Amino acid sequence: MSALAQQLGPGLLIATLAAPLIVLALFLAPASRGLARAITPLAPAPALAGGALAIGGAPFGAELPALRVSLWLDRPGGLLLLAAALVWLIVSVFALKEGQGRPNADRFAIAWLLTMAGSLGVFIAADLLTFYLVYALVSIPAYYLVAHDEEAASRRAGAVYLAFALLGEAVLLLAFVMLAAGEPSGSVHIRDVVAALPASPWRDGALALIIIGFGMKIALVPLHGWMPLTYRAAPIPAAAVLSGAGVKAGVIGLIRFLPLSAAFPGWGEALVWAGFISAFYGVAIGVTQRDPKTMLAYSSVSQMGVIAAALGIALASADQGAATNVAFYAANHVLVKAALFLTVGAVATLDGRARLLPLILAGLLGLSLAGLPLTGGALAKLAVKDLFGAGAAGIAAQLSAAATTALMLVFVMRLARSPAAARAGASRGRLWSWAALAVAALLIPGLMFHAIGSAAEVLEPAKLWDAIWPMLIGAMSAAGLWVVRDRLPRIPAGDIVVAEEAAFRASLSLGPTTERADRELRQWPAAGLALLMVALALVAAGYASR
Amino acid sequence: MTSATLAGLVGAALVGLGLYGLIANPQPLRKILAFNLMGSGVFLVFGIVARKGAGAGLQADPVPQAMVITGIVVAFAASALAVALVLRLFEAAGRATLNPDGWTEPPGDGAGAE
Amino acid sequence: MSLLVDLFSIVAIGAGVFFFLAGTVGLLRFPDALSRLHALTKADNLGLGLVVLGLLPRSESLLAALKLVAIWALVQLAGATAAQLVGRAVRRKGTAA
Amino acid sequence: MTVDSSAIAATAGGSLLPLAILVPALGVLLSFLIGGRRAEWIALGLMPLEFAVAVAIACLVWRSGQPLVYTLAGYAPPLGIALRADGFSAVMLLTAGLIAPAAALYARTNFATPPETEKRAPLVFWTLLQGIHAALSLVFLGGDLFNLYVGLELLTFAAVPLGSLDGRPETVAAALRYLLFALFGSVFYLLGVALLYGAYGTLDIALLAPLVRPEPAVWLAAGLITAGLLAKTALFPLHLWLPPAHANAPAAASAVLSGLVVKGSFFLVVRLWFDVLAALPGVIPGTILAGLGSAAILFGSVLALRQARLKLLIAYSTVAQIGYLFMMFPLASGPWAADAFSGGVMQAISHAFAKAAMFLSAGLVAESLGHDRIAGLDGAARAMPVTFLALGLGGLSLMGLPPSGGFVAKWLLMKASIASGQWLWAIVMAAGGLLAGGYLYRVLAPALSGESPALKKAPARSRESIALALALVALLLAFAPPSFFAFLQIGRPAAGLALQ
Amino acid sequence: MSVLQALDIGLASLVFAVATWTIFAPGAFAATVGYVVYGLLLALVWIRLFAVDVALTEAAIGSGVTGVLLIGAAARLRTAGTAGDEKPLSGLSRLFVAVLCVLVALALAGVVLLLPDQGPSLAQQSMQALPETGLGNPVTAVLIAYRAFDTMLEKVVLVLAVVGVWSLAADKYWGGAPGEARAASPEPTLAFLAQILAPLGILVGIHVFWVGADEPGGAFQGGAILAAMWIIVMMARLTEAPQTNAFWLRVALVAGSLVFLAAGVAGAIFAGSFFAYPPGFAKPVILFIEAFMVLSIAVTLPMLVAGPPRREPRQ
Repeated sequence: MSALAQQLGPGLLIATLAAPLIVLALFLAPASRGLARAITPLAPAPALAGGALAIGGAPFGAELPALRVSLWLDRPGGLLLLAAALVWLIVSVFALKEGQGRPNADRFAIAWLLTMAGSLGVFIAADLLTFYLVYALVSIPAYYLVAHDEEAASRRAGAVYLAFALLGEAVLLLAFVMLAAGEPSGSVHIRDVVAALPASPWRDGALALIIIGFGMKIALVPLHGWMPLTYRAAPIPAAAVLSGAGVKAGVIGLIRFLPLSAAFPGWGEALVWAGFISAFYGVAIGVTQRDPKTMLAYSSVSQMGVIAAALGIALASADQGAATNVAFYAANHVLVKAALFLTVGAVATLDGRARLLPLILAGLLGLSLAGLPLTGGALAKLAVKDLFGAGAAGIAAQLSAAATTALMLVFVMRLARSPAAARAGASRGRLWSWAALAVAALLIPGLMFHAIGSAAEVLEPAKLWDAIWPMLIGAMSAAGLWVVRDRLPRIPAGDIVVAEEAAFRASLSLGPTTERADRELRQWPAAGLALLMVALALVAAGYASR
Repeated sequence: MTSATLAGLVGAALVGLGLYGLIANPQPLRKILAFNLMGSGVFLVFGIVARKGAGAGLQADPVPQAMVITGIVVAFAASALAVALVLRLFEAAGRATLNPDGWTEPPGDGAGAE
Repeated sequence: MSLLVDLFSIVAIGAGVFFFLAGTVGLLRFPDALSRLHALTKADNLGLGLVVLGLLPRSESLLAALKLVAIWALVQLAGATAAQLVGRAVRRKGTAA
Repeated sequence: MTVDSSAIAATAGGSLLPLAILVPALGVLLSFLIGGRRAEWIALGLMPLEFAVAVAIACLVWRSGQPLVYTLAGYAPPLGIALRADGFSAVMLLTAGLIAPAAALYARTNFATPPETEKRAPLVFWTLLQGIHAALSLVFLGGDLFNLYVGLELLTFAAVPLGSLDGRPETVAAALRYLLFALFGSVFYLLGVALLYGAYGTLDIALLAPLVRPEPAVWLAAGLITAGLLAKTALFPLHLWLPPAHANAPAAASAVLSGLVVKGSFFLVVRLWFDVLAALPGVIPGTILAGLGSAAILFGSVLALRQARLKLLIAYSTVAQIGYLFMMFPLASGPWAADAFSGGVMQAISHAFAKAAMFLSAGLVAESLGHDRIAGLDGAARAMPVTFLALGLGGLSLMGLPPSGGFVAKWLLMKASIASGQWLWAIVMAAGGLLAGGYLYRVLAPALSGESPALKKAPARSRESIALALALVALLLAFAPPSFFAFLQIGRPAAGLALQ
Repeated sequence: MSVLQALDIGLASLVFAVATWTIFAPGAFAATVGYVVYGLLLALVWIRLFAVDVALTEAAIGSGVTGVLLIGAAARLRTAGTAGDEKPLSGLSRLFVAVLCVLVALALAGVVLLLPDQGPSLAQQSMQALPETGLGNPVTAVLIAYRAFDTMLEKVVLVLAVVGVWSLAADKYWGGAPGEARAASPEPTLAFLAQILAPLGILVGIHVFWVGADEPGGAFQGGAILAAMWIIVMMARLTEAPQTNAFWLRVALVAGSLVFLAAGVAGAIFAGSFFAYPPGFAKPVILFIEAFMVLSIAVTLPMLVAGPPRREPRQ
């Protein structure tokens, strides 16, 4: 198996990155545009194979020195790559075809392929520069997936999304530069720079920036405002891939860049706190929402919180093995969340009885997030159980499961009552891929689990009870919430983002001030005076540094 | 107090004067005057340098002198171009001022002579 | 002999300088443009003339002497023209201020 | 410390250096002499030759690993004048050698000369374009500070009239401001030169370097020369002349002015501080320069965000991008010096290509829509995708997103500033990228959405591809191999490798 | 103190006083006149610095031709007024500017005084190299031999300046003549002056250029004097400026730099280095080049003074 990996691996890694770009090239040529649309679902195939290969065997890598690209895939990366590729593959089956002929279809397709390349690339990027490149790819073109239809809401969501994305880029650029500067030999390989981090003089600055930068991507409270807006505004397929695959760029970022080899209790605990706060905050706001897509977004905020908390514990206790377990938890979320979004899309196109099956499926998927036995979710919980241990963290994890249960049940009921949208969206392909992804979301994690351990122990009574009781609490609180549903406070989607937008608008008043200053400075006497002062300042500087 | 030192002081003073005129004088033509004044001050500094470099039977180092001659010609060319611009501006706009404000927003295509 | 030459030079140049002085004073003190002009022209043709006259015997070559004379002649020409033009300008303006 | 004779002794192949200057100079004289439509043909005909010379110079420097030196008229410095080409000069020569022809080809439609009579704009444009080329070559190769003064004046005289080609009052006013401020700078420069000659009796850079000692004459000279050059580079707060001059010139001229001309005086600031004054402790002056640079980045970007016209936006982004160039000065000494230098140079080159591409595309936009108001750009990208692709790719480099030369430049500069513990610069540069993203969003977001507008005339594919090609060069710089950065270090005291 | 020192101090203070006047004079015209006077006085300062070549250039170009240029402009701008002018500086900021300027002046003065009295110099080397050039005037040698490259490029600067000035013409006037048309009845006095002065001046100009090889003088100064003569003739409106599309004019404008450039390239072929002169033939070649430079300067300066074309071209 590993021998095979060494033979096929490098090729697959390069193909993972190349395939979407090749399809893009085809798409840009008007002649082959139709062909490109048709074969888009095949673009993630190499990634799928590569992921499977990595889960099974030893890590493998590939170098393209001419392009300054170096790739590398290990087990955690493999788990996420596999899941992400699966989602991209299934959703691509209808995503581009559907849009065809509608306004902005081409723009959407180009953004789709670019985002795909980035989203798959982050899991295999091995050096700072490559990672920064693919991270930019997964973040920035997605703007056009979010702001696809040009209604006010999506414009706003797009602007907010882009602002956060660019801010994240800037923060990460600083972080990466610090990492590179801290590496004595001048290597930009992620493993080297992270290994050198504990000894680096810029350790804490780099860690802070890494957590903030990727925290934005995974919507760690209070950096989460963009996520609900975005997923509510984005078209179903876009929301599915972004919430499923796209967000995991942040997870892999934390996995790759947090120095899990050395213990950082302080930063670890900070991350744990931030994580659990997000986990419960997401649910608390989520249950007050009316719109199913927004609720799913908040559940993502909550789930990513759990992941952050898990990584925080690993960081505090220098637990390198944790990476794989967290990756598995995240991979499960990739599939389930994407499937849930497609379900929302499916439900919207049906009504009456026809909704029953999808709603049941939605319930199963939702509870899978909460760890329902016999679903991938149970395995996911199992994977991170030992990490949280039996202490306060363990309890918090259990409670977050309960909270998720509550949120998901309320979500299903809201979904059941959601108005039927125009049937136009209901293409056959969409229904098929929805079904396929739903099934995959429930089964694939089981297949991937052997990467971590045996699934048998899930069925031990004690473990079962551990899984069940939080869900019972969750179910009861869900019932309670449903009773008082109309008395819940109405909180705008994205909650604090509203305040953030206000602050931003306030900051715009800086513009006119600057303009006035500029007009003064561009007056001749002012400029002449400035020239004189610059000269004298430089003379004085020379004298001072004698 | 040699004539060279004296000229040096004058040169410095001229630079200061020209500088002031160049910055504080509102009319472009006066700025051009000030520029020439300042320039001649700089040339005088060259002159001092040349004078202090007297030797080898020469009363002054010829190299800086040559530079001054080149400089004077260049300064004249500059003044000529500047004056032409001032006059053109005066013809076109009825005023000769460097004030950036108050120009009409250029007609749509900023593409100049296209 | 040389003593005489020196004496001549001194007297001539001294006189020339005097005329310059007078002309300058006139330029500053006289009320209106035309009379100032009058004073000025005296200064340069007579004053400069005498100075040149005083210098002539001291010039070491004939060429130098001729150059001195040429200078005087040119200044005459320029001075006369300038005076003419200023005069016209003043008349055109009408005011003799 | 003594001069190694190699600094003033002519090297093999040095005779290419005067050619790089004389060929375009000859072009100026012939174009003006023969005039008519031949001016255009002379300009276009000589450009391949000029580029070939630049390439040859680069190859020789590359092969020998030493700077090329040529002593003119057979008189070695200090009496005579020397020309020198190190790695930096060669790269800048190549940049100019590529951008000038691109602008020329682009401008052919705007400045085509009618067969019968000679027309004003074409003759002036073609003559002055070659003048700029000659002046830049001189600035990049000159080894004598007074000779460089002549080069600077040549540059100013060639650049100023281009800004007022269309004769509208505001453009004439802009040109006048440009000229007077540039002259202001020239006088300062010349004064500094006089002092240096008075102190050391030579103006040859290589001969001065070992003589320079920290003493009043040098401090005053350094301050005056630097300030004078900054005035010509339009480093904030000395940018009063740049936005109107660059925004009102014909697109092709703007591309050359914004991409190349401001780099000329910047190049000399580098020469001054890295070569002439290398012996002086430069941290405090460098900090002042970088401080002004930071102010330029923030100030210029915010103003770019506020502009209503595309070309003004691009001009203000030049004000901001110039700021990055000066980040290298406080980082000039230390183990990170090589990174800082490479970063600064990379910024100069990539901005040259990116900005040229953006101005050319902006020109196409203005011609096709009949205006360049940002408010009126809705859907324009659908009507002329290639133009906006060029604009966007150029913007990518300005933002410093990979893969682009702008990213490499930023990366190196930020790395150096972090490594040297001078945090502030890194933070400012990161913020600058953010703001750049902001003002590009202002242009691209509307352009890519909404109904595509009706065009007055569709942009010619050939001209679009010129802009696109320039933008692509700016991107390809991201893949510059380590040997490229080694090349930049040729002629520098301490050679080092970047991006490793 | 000796008489000469007294003279020096008097001259210095006079120069300073006139300079101050040109800066602070109330009217632009008065200031310009002040500048011309200042230029002439400056020429005397240059004499006292034993830089006679510079003195000639300053008198001819720095004061003379520049003076004509500026006075002409001032006269035209008399009606300009100060509409939409920069808002004049407040008293306080004026003071601030003044203080900084004084600071610069003081720093400069200090440095100049600190310069060693027997400073570094290239006088020695210029004299040593002088024989190869066959010239007697080291300044000319620097201009035309040692630093020939500077001089050639500076000629190109002049050409660019002409292009720049002409570029300000209105499109319809392109190719036409600048300045006023030839007058039917020229100003008699001026005409008289011109008729007498011009021949003399031309003689002097050529003489100054010719002696320039060995004594003070040279192409710049000679050319400037010839230029002044043409300007006077044009001012007297005995003749009018030529059409800017006249081929002979273009030739005259670029001749100096073109010949110089050609000679420079020829030097690379025959004397082994760009702008080098074949040993033995140096002087004739130099005089050849200078002759064309005189021509170009004599034509360029008046054209720069005349400004952009202002009349439609005659076919």
